[in-house]
Amino acid sequence: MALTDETDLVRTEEMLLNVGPQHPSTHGVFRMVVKISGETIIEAEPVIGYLHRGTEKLAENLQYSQCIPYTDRLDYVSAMLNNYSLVHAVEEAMGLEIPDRAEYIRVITMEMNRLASHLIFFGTYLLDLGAMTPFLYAFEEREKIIDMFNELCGARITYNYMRVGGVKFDTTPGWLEQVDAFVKRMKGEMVKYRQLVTGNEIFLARVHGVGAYTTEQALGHGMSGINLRCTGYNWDLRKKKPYSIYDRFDWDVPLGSAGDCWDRYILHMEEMEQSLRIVEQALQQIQPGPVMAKVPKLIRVPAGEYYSGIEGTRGELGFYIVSDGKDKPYRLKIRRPSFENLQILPIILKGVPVADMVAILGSIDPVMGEVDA
Amino acid sequence: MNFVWNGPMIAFYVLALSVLGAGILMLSVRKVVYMALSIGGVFIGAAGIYILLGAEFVAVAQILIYVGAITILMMFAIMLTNHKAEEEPFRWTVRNATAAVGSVLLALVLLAVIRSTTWPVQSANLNLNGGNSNPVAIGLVMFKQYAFPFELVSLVLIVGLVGAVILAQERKEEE
Amino acid sequence: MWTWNNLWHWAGHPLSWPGFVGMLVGAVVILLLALLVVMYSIYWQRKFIGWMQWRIGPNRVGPWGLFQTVADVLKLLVKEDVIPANVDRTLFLLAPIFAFVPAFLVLSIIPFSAHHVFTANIGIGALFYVAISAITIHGVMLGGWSSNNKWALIGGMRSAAQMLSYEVPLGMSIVGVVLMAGTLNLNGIIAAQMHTVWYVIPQILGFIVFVIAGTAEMNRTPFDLPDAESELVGGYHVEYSGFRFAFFMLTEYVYLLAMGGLMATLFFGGWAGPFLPGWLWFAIKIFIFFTFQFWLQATLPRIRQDQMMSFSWKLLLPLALANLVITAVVKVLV
Amino acid sequence: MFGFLKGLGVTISQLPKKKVTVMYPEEKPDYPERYRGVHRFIPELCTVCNQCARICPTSCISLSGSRDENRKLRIETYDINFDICILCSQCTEVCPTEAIVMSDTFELASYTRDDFYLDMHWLHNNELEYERRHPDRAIPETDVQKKAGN
Amino acid sequence: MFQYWNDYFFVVLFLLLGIFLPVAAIWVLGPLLRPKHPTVAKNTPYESGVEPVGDAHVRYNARYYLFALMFVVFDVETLFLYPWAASFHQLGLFALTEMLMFILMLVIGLAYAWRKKVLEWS
Amino acid sequence: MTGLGGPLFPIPTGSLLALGALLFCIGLFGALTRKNLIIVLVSIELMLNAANINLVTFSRLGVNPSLSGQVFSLFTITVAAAEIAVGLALLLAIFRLRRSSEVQDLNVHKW
Amino acid sequence: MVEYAWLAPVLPLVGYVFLLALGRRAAEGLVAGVSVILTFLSFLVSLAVFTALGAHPDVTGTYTMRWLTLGAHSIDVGFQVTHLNALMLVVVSAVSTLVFLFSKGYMHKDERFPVFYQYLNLFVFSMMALVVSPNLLQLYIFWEMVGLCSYLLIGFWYFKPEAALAAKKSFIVTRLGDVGLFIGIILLFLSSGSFDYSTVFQAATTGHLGLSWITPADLTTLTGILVFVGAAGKSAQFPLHVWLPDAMEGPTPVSALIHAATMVAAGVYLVARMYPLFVASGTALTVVAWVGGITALLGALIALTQRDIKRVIAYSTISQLGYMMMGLGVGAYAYGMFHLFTHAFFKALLFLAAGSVIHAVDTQDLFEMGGLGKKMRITQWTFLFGALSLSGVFPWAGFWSKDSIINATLQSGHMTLFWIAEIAAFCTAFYIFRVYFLTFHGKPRDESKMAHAHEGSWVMTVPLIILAVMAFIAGLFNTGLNNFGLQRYLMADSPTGLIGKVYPDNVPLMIISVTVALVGIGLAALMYWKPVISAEKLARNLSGLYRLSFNKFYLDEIYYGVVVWTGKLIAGIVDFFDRYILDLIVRMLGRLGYMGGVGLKYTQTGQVQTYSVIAFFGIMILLAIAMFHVGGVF
Repeated sequence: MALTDETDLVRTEEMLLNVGPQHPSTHGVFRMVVKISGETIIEAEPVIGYLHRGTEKLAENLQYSQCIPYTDRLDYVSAMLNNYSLVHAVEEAMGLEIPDRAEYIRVITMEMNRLASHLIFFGTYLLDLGAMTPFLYAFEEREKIIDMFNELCGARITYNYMRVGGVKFDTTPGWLEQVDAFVKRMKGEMVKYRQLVTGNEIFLARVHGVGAYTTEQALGHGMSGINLRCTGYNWDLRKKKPYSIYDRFDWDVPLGSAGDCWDRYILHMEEMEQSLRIVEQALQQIQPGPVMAKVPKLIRVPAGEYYSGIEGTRGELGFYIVSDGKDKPYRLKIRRPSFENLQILPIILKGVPVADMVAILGSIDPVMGEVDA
Repeated sequence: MNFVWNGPMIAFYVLALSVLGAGILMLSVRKVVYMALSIGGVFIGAAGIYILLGAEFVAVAQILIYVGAITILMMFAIMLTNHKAEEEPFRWTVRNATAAVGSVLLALVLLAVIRSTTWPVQSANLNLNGGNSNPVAIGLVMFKQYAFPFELVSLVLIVGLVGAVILAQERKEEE
Repeated sequence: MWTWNNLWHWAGHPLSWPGFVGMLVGAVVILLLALLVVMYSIYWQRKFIGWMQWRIGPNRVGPWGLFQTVADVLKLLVKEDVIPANVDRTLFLLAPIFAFVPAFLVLSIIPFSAHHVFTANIGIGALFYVAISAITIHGVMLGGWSSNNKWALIGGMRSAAQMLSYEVPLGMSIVGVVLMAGTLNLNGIIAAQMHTVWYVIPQILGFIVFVIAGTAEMNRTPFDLPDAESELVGGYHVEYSGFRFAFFMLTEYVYLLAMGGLMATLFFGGWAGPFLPGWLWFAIKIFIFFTFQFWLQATLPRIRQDQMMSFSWKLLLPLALANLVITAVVKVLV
Repeated sequence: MFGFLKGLGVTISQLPKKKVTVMYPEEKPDYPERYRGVHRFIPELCTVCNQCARICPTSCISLSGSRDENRKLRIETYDINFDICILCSQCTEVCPTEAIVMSDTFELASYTRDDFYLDMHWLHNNELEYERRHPDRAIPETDVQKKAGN
Repeated sequence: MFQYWNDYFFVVLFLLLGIFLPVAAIWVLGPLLRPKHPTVAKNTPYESGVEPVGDAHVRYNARYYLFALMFVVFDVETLFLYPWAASFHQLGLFALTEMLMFILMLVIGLAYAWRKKVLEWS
Repeated sequence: MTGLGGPLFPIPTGSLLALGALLFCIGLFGALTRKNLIIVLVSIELMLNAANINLVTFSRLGVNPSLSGQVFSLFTITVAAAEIAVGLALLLAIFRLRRSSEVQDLNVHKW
Repeated sequence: MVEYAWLAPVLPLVGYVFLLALGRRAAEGLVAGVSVILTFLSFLVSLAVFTALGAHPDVTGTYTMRWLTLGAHSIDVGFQVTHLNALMLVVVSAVSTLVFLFSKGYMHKDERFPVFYQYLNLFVFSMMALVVSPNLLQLYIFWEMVGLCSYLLIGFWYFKPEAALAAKKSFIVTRLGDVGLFIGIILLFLSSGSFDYSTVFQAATTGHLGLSWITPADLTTLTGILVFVGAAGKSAQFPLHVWLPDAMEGPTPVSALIHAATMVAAGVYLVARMYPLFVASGTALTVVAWVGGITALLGALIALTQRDIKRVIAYSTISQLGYMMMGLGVGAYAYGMFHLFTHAFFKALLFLAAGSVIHAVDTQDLFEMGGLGKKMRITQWTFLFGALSLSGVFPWAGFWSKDSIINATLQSGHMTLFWIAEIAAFCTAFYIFRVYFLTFHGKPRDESKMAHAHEGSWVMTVPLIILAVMAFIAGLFNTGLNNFGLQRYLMADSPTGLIGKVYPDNVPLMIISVTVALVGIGLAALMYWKPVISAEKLARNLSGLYRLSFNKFYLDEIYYGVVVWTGKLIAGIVDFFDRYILDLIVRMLGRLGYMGGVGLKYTQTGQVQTYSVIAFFGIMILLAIAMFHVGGVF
C-alpha cells in the first residue's frame, strides 16, 4: 500500500448509518441518518415524511365533522385528544355551550386515552431498552382501556367519538362502573411497574443523565408537554389555560429537573397516576344529562382566525382554523407536538453512543402519524 | 529408524501435515485476514502435537493464548489498519531469492543434523508428572523451581501492557 | 507392519473396535442429545417466558406446541440461503462453523454422569472449556465483519469485545473452584465436592461472578447487546438466513447447555445427589440453570455497551481476584 | 442496590396468573354492538338519498338507483371501496333509514385489491350473516317492513 | 498414557462430529432442500429499508483494540493462575506470596489502564 | 524395548524435531519476505511455535525428561503474547504516522 | 521468618511502582494511605525478623543467587540478615512509617505530593536494601541510590534557588566520600577476590588481604580509612559535614527521615558493618574515634549560635553522629549502634516537632518565634521529650545511649576524647534548650505569625506522640531492666569478640553526665527563659568565639578557597588538553569515519527485512564454515 491516501487514518473511520425507516426502534417509519465514529454518534439527521398524508390540505375540502376521523389518525395512540382538540377549536370559534355530562365523558375518555398512550410509551420504551415483559404487561392494561373505548364508541383506535357540541354516544350501561373498576386495578398495576422497572439498576444506568437538555433549549425548539416539563419548566395547559372542566379537579403537574431520559420516563409514570386521579374524581362528579348541545346540522364557523391548544399526550396540540364563514375551513393548521419535540434530536444525539440513541428517541416519544401528519 | 504404524503415529502425521499445510497456506494466500486465520490452523495443530506428547496443559495454554487471544488481537489490528490489504504476488527479487535459498538451506542443514543425531528413546509409560496431573505437576515445578522467572513474567506482562497502551491509545492532539 | 487392526493400537495398547464403536456412539448420542436439548430449551424458553407474560406460548404444532421448534428448524432448513452481494464469501460461509464447532467441542468434557460414558475424562477439563470457548469469538466477529453490513459490523465487534472482556472474570472465577478442589479435572472437582459441600457455598462470590460472566459470554439478557434487536436489529447475524443463521442460534443454545453443565459441575456437585440417578440430577441442575436464564431474560432490560465493558473490568475482574485471594488465604489459614 | 431482584420477583409471581391469550381464528373476539366493522346494507330500506356518499370523508361510497313502478327510488348498485374506507361510520350516522349500518366483521385481508370493492350483495349478505350471528341485535322484520313501506 | 490418548481421541471424535454436522447440514442437505432464486434486491445488505450508503468495511473503533490488549494480558495471567490453584495445597504459603506479587503487578497494570482511561468507552 | 519399562514412546524424536525445523523455516521465510507488518509478526509467532514444539519434545523425549521444557514453553507463550501486543500496538502507531502497514515503507533509517 | 526479610525492602518498592503507575495527579489520601500501609507492613516484617532473630540468634543467614561470574570470581545478589541488619530494618521502617504519616499533613496541598511520596518510597526501599545487602557491591549500588534520593528530596522544591544549590552541594560533597568508599571497595575486591563481607573479613582478620604493592596491614588500614571516608561523607563527619546543614532546605519530613534518622546513619552503619576490618587495623579505628570526637564537638559548638531552628538540629545531628562514630572508634560497637537506635527516634522527633512548628508559623528563624507553647501543647511537650532525650537527662533514651558511649571512651582510656565528649554534651544540652525556650516560652516576637499558629491534624500529632514515647523508652532496651538486651542482641553477630567490647555501667559517671546536662539546661534557662544572663552581652564578650561558631568555623569559605580553586585550576589544564590536543585527534578520526559513512550509507535501505536477510545469510555462511571446518555433522 502506498502513502497516497491521506484520509486513511488508523483512527476509527466514520460511518454513515441509516436508522430506519425499517427499524424496530424508530416507532414507525422514522429515519435517522447518523454518522458514527465507532459507537459514538457524530451527527444525526432526522428524515421524516414517510407517513405524510396531507391532512391539513385534505381538511380544506372537508366539512368540520368530516375532519374528525382524520384527526384520529394524527396521533393514533391518543385519538380522543385529537378529536377533542379539533372540536374544541370549532366550539370555541362558534361559542357553543357544551352539556356537563358531555364534558365529563370527554375528560374521562381523554384521560383514559392519555393513560393508554403513556402505557404504550412505558411498554415500548422498555422494549427499546431490551426488556420485553413490561411491554406485554402494559399492553394488557391498554387492551382493557381500548376494549372499553370499543364498547363506548365502536372502535379500538380510531374513535371518531367527539362531535362539535358533545360526544357521539352516551355511555353504555355499566361503562362508568367498568372504568371505575379499571382505575382501581390500574393503581395496583402501577406499583408492579415500579417494582419491575423503576427500581432496576440496569434501567437506571441506561436512563440517568442520558439525553439531557435545558429549559432554554427546550423552549427554543418549541417543545411542550412532558418533554418540556422534564426540564423543570412548569407548563401544563390544563392548569395554565384551563379548558373544558379541568379546573374542577384536584391534581398536580409532575415536574422533572434534569431534563434527561429518566425524568421523561418518570414523568410519564407520574402523569399516569395524575390521570387516574382525574378520572376518579370525574367518575364521582358525573351526572346524568344530555351529551349533545344544540348545534346546527351544518356547522359553519364564523369568518375569522381561531386557535385553540390543549394539553395533548405529547404536548400542546393545537388547531388553528382560518375560516371564511363556510362549512369547510379555509385553512386548517395543526400544531403537532411530536413534530416540534423531534427537532431537538440532532442536538442531543451528538456525541452519545449508538445504544443511547434508541433510549433518547424512545424517551422523546414521537408518534410518526403526528409528525408527518 | 523403523516405522511402526500405530494410532499416535498416524495422529502425529496428520497433525504435522496440517501444521505445515496451514503454514504454507499462510504464505500462499494473499488476503491478510486469511493469513491470520490460517495461522490459527498452525496453532491448533501444534496444540495437538503437545497433547500427543502428554503436555496437555501447554496444549490448552496454546489454544487459550494463541488461538483465543493473539489471533483475535491480530484480527482487531487488521481491522484497525488496512484490512483490505493484500500481499503482492511473490517476486523473485534478490532479497526474496536470498531469503528463500537461505531458508531452504537452513531446513536442509537442520534436517541433516536431526537425521544424523542419535536421539534418546523414552518409555511410553514414562511418568513425567510424578503421580500428579499435568497442571499440578507444572504448578509444582513452576512455583518451586522457576519462581523467579514466574515473577518476571508478570513484569513482562505489565511492561507489555503499559507499552502497548501508550502506543495504541489515540492521542487527543491528533484529533 | 501395516494392518487395519494397528490403526487402533495405541502403541501396543489396543483401543478395541468395540471400544471405538462405544466412543462413536457416545459422541453421536451427545450430539443428538444436544440438538434435542436445544430444541426443547427453546420451547421451554418460549413457554416459560410466555407464562410470565400472561401468554400461553407455543401451542399450535403438536400437543401443547411441542413440535414448534421442530417446525422452526424445518422451516430454516428449507429456507433460501441468501448470500448478500459484496460479502467476503469465504469468511461468510465459514463463520457459523467457527462459531458452532467449539460450542459442540466443549460438550466433550462435561461429565454428564458419574462415569465418563459419553464424554472424555481429561485432566484439564476446566481450562479446556475456557480455551475452546474463546474460539467462538472468531466466528461471531468474522461473521459480523464479512457480512458487509454496518449493523453486523457493529454487532460483531461488540460481541467480540464483550466475549473477551467477560472471558477473563469467567476464567478467574473458575480458578477459585480449582483452588478448592486442587484439580482441573471436572470429575475430580465433583468428587472433591462430594467430600465437602457444594462449592456454591464457599465460593459464593466466585459463583456470582461466574454466572454474570457466563451470561455475558453467552450473549444473553441483560448482555444481549451484540444482537440487540431494538438497536442493531440482530447484530452480527443480521445478514444470515436459513441454516447458517440456525447454526448461530444452535451455537448460542449449545453454549447454554455447556455453561449449565459447567456450572452444575463446578458449583453444584455435578451429577452427585441423593436418591436419583446421576444423569437425572445433572439434568435437573441444568434445567434450573436454563430456567434461571430465561427468567432473567424475561425481566431485565439490556445494559449499555460502555457500562457493560466497565462492569467487567472494573467490577467483575477485581471481584474475581478478590475471591481468589480470599480463597487462597482462607485455605492457607485453615 | 438490588432493585432488579424485586423485578425478578414480579415476573416470577406472574407465572400462575390467568393467561390472556385469545386463540384467535378458533375463538373470535366478542365485539360490542357499537363496533364499527365492515358495513352491512339493507337494500329494502335504502331511499337512495345519497347522503352517505356525500358525507363520506374519503368518498368511497358510490351508489345508483332507479325509480320503480311506484315511483319510489330503489337502490340498484351500492359499492364501497374498502381500499380507502376508514370505517368512520359517518355514513351510518347520516342514513335516515339505517339502511347502511356497521357490522362486527373485521377480516378484510385479501391478496388483491379487487376484493376490496364490495358491492351491495356482499354487504347484504354480511347483514344476513350478522343477524345470524347476533339474533338479538337483528332489526325486527316488522321495522324493516315499516320503514321500507313509507 | 494410553487412557490419556484415548480420552483425547474421544475429544477428536467430538471435533470431527462438530465439523460434520454443519457441513452436512449446510452443504449437503441444505442444497437439496432449499430454493435458490437470488435477485438483486434480495442480495442487497439490510440497511433499514433504504439503499446502503458507503462501505460497511470500515476501520472500526480503536477502543476495541485496547480491550483485546487487556484481554491478552489478563488471559495470560489467568493461565498462570490455573497450575497455581491446582497445586496450591502442595505448595503452601510461599506460593501464596508469589502469586500475590504476581497479582499485585497485574492489578497495578489494571490500575494503570484504569487511569489511562483504557477501560472507559468514549 | 522393555528395558525402559513398557513399550517405547511411539513417535520418533526426529520426526518431531523435523516438524519444528520445517515450521521454523517457514516462519523465517515469511518473516523475511512478507510485506505486511502483521504477517511478519505472525511469521515470528510461527518461529516461536517451532521453538515451543522442540521444547515440549525435549521435555518428553530428551535425555532427562522433565517438566522444565513445558514450563519454558509456557514462558515462551507469555513472551509471545507480550510481543504481539506491543508489536501490534507499534504497528498501529506506525500506521497512524505513515498510513501504511507495510514493511518497506518503514524506512526512516534509510541513509 | 528470616527468609521473608526481603519483603521489607520490596514492599516500599511496590509502593513506589504503584505510585508511579498512579501518576502525578493521584489523590493525596490514596497516595499517603498506600505508602503508610505498605511501610507499616514493612515495619511489621522487620519487627518479625527482629524478634525472630532475638528468639533464635543463630538463624541469621544469607540468601543469594549468582548474578555474574567473572572468571574465578563471582558476584551474588540477594539479602543477608544479621542482628545489626535487623535492628537497622526496624529503625528505618519505624521512623519511615511515622514520617510518611506526618508528611500527609505537612505536604498537604503540595502540587507534587505524589511525587514526594514516590521519592520517599524509593528512598525507603533503597535504604532497606542497603541494609540487607549481602556484599559490598550491592551495598554500594544502594548507597548511591539513597544518595540520589537524598539529592532529589533536598531539591524537592527545586524552584527555590537555595534548595537547588543545597541539593547540588550535598550531592557533590557526599560524592567526595563515595569516591573513597568506591576505591576502598575495589581494593578490597582486588585483594580478597570477593565483595562478600564474610570473605573480606576472613581475609582481613587473618592477614591475607594482600596486594603486590602494599603490605596486608597497611592495606587493611588504607581500605579501612577509605571506607570511613565514604561513611564520613554520608554521615556528615568533619570535614565532609558541610552539606548536611544546607540539606535543611528540603521539606522537614525529609530532614527528619533522611538527614537525621536513617540515611546519615548509613555511614555509622557502614562502619559497624565493616567493623571486623576496622578492628583488624587499629589505626583506622583510632581515626574513626578522633574524627568522630572532633565532629561531635564542632557540631555542638556551631549549633550554639545558629538562628535557624532546623540548622540547630542539623548541627546537633552532626554532633550526635560524631558521638556514634566516636563510640565505634573507641571499640564500643554496641553502644554506637545503641546511640544510633535512640538517636533515630529522638532526632526524628525533634525534626518533626520542628516541622510542626514551621508548618504552623511559616518561619524557621528562632528569633521570630516564642510563646508557641500555649498554642501547640502537643508539639511543645513532644519537643521537650526530644530535647531531654538529646541532652541526656535521666531516664530519657539519650541518657542511656550517650552515657554508654562516654563511659566507653573513659574506660577504653581515651581521656581527651572523654573530655571532648563531656564538653559537647554540655553544649548539646545548652543549645537544644535554647531552641526550646526560644520557641515555646516567652513572648511571641512576631505576633502576626504566631497569631494563626495551631496544632496540625492527627496525622501530624500522632507520629509526634509515638516518637515521644519512643524517645522516652527506647533507652530502656539496653539497661539493667532487660539485662542489656540490645547489646546482647547485637553482640550475637560475632560471639568471638571480633566486634568490640562492652563495658559495665559506671554510676558516678552517669551522675556527672546528668549534672553536665542539667547545668547546660540551667544555663539555657537563665539566658532565654528567665533572662538573668544576657545572651547578647555574652556574645559580645566572647565575640571572637561567637563569630567563629556563628560562621561555622568558616569551613564553607575554606572549602571554597581550597576545593573550588584547585578544581578550577585542574579544570583549566584539562580543558586545554582536551580542546587542543584530544580534539585534534578526535576530529581526524571523525573525518575518517565520515568518509567511511558516506561510502557505506548506500547499503542502508532502512528496511529491517533486508538487514535480516543479510544477517541471516551471514549466519548461514558461518554455519557452513563451522560444518566444513569443524565437521562431524555429516
